[in-house]
Amino acid sequence: MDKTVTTAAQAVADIPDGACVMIGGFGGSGAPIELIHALIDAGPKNLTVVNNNAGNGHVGLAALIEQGQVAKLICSFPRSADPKVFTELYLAGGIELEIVPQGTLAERIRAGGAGIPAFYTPTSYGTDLATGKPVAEFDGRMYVQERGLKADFALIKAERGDPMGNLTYRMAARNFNPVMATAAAVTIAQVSHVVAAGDLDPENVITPGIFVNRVVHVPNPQQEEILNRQEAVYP
Amino acid sequence: MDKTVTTAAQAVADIPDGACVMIGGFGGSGAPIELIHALIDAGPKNLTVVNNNAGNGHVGLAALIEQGQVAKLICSFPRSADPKVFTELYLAGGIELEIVPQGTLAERIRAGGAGIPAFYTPTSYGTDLATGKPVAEFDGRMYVQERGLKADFALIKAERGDPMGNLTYRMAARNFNPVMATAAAVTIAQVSHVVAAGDLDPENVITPGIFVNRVVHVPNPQQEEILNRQEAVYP
Amino acid sequence: MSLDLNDIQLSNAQIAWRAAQDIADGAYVNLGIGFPEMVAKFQPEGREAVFHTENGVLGFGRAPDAGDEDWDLINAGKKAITLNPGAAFFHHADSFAMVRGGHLDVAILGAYEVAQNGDLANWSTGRGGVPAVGGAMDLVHGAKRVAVITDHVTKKGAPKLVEACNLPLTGVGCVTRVYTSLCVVDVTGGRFVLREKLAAVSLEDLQSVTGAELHRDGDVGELVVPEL
Amino acid sequence: MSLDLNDIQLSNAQIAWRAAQDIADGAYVNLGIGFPEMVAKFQPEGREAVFHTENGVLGFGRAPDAGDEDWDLINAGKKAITLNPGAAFFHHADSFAMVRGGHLDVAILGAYEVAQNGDLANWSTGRGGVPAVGGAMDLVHGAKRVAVITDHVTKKGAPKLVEACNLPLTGVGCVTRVYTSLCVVDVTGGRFVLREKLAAVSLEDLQSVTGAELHRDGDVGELVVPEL
Repeated sequence: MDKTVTTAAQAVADIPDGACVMIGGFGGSGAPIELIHALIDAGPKNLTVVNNNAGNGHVGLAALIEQGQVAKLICSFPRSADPKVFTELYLAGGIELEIVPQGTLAERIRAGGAGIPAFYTPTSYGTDLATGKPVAEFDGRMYVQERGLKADFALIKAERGDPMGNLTYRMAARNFNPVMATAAAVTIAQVSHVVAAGDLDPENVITPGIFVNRVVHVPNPQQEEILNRQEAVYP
Repeated sequence: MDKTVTTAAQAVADIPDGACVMIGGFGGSGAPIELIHALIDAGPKNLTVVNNNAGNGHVGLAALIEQGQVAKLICSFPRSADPKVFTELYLAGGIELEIVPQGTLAERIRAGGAGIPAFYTPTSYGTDLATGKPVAEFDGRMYVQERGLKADFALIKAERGDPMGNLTYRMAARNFNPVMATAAAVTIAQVSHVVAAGDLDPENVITPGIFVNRVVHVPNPQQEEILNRQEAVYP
Repeated sequence: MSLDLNDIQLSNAQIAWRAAQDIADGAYVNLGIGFPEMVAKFQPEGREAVFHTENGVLGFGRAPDAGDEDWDLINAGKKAITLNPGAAFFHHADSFAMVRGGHLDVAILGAYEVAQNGDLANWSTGRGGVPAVGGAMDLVHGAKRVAVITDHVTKKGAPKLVEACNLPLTGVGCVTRVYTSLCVVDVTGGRFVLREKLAAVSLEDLQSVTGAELHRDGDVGELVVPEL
Repeated sequence: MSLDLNDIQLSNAQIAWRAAQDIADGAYVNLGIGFPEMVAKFQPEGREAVFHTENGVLGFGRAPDAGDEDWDLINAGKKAITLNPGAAFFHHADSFAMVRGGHLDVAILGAYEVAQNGDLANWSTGRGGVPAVGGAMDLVHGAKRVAVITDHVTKKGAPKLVEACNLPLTGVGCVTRVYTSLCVVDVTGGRFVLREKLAAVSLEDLQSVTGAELHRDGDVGELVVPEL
């Protein structure tokens, strides 16, 4: 079994217009910059993107939005040090935004990957973000019904991966990546190191290979935070 | 912070009559035999026990049942190589049984620990085990509503633990232990090795210490499978 | 009936062999406890399936030699196993996220009865005793393909392929293919469609030991398996 | 009003210090982005709290020195952090299982408004622009104790402790204690109960800058904090 793909370009080549794409990362940590840039090069339009944020500066997700490829964003916190790209497009009515509380976003993705179509959470009960959602009482407390979330593709960043798709992460760059890996029809992982099957301790595998379809070796991946301090722009 | 407790007896001493106790393990692997035996010695009655199985032979959970301490068992598969203790008591009407599909049991416990009071699953739809449960349709498919499950205490078995309660497991002995750790008001872990805080790689911690209240060092723990091959009986 | 099933029907090993031929290279597979576990033995040369067990292991291999068992390394049937390279451990909720979330390519299960609409009964004989369901109800609604391997009839000769299950259901409309000791049947559009049968059994005799109508959709292939 | 708040009210650091005194040894704590992060600096000697950040770290420590940042090791405010011994990483769903499941002992958050029934508004000024909620709505319904630290009034002098929130809610009935620049108030039984106040402010003056009635339940202590 060999899920490795030679280039990021090959890995994302079949993502079509209109696809729903989950993109890992929290701010810049764990953001698969090289896969996102390959997606910019590939050029599909009208994407729905699921990410915690809305990008920062002019690289990664912000650049994907700047290229006009994103029709809708599902996120919890579209603010950053430099959210100009998203903010201007949003205020001009050029992009749809679905705001989801961060824990609900994570749980919706986890539910999507786990075959749970809906669940109840106390989060957002009585707030504007619960508007239109079913509510129910359990044991004297009120809860909001939220739906599982799935995607056509997930672009994630991992630290080590083997050809079977088993993955480990690096520190807080783990964040949304493992849950998004479970919730997409096709999960594409960029990994800083490719190792042989058997080299990862089965005790320490965070994402088992069953959730991963393609593994791309991206040594020395770029970090959004550093790119933005350099005022980098993509493309 | 030091969550270590000197003996298994001390660790379980405050489990009262009528408590709901989750007990980790799948069959014998991951079963916290020493904690269960300490619970037998302590003697609380009318317990509700949550476990995947119903014990085997005359040690561990089977012995707890044999001592008449368990009023109700919530499990998926009360069969084993030697299920005599449970079977006889059940058929005599001496113990209540709630059968839950294994994945639903795991998810109910996970939900209980994650603040999810209820969720929908396709599992058991249209079967006797869905009787009396709400059903709902999502995207053209029918689902059963299941409730989160919490406990007063969880008795779990881990491989390594530090004084802050961070845990790792050993191979398939992991099974229900990490999810049960999240779902109890008081989680008590027996660990084969106690290590210093900082000795466990933060990348490889399976159960973060926030879920664990007490850590008991039980070197060379007994394995139910081996005890039963020796026809051991407790007490 | 002119047919003596005992003379011609496939052994369990042969049924398992036939089912194994339909497992694609790279497939993620869960095999039910007991008879279905035998399918793993018959993976075709050059194909590599990855086996999942509910208790939290992906990528396990053969049973260890007697005396080499580690009882922390078992499968859902509580039998000792070994690991293949690239294996991973995970907890029970993650394990059933794989199952329920549609990540397994195929689950192969045993059956008491299969109905022509795909209903499966394999967890309870409905006769009292101690009920026990395990992971069967999760597997039937999770795997992309749910296949059954079974003798064609019960030990008493009653059909196991039926119009509607009499026994308590494991799942509704979940089975898509049945490998029996006499034939291979697909469940499609609420009907049994015969795909392959042993040359030694006539269509009429096969129908006579089947509890629901066997439809045809194109040629019926010959069910050929090696001596095992 | 005779009171010039600027002359007497506590600095942010002093408010954070006071909140830190109520964090027990061994507590698991989440501090909201921005001002609440300051609470970590004032852990009393001999007490060890464990800090959680939504993006998947338990047991983080101080900020690294400039130049030593690793941008894979950040907190929910995207600031670089370090690890204390006994730290652990986990993914976002597990992180919010900790939050929502009631495993945190206390969350300390900022506020636009707090109502006397415990309603909190701290995520949206309701004035258009780009909405952004982050993890605030999860935290307010998860932690065992939800405390707010805030100036007593807005920059324009309007009360932040009110009968009912005017701004969009973050959570309903979730706040149990408020540390302001003038006092410490508990939210109990749908009322604000004054626990401590600065000696320099009279009850009357304090009430005059508070948007809901301040009740008393026993003695009102003096709010004493060090110079910081």
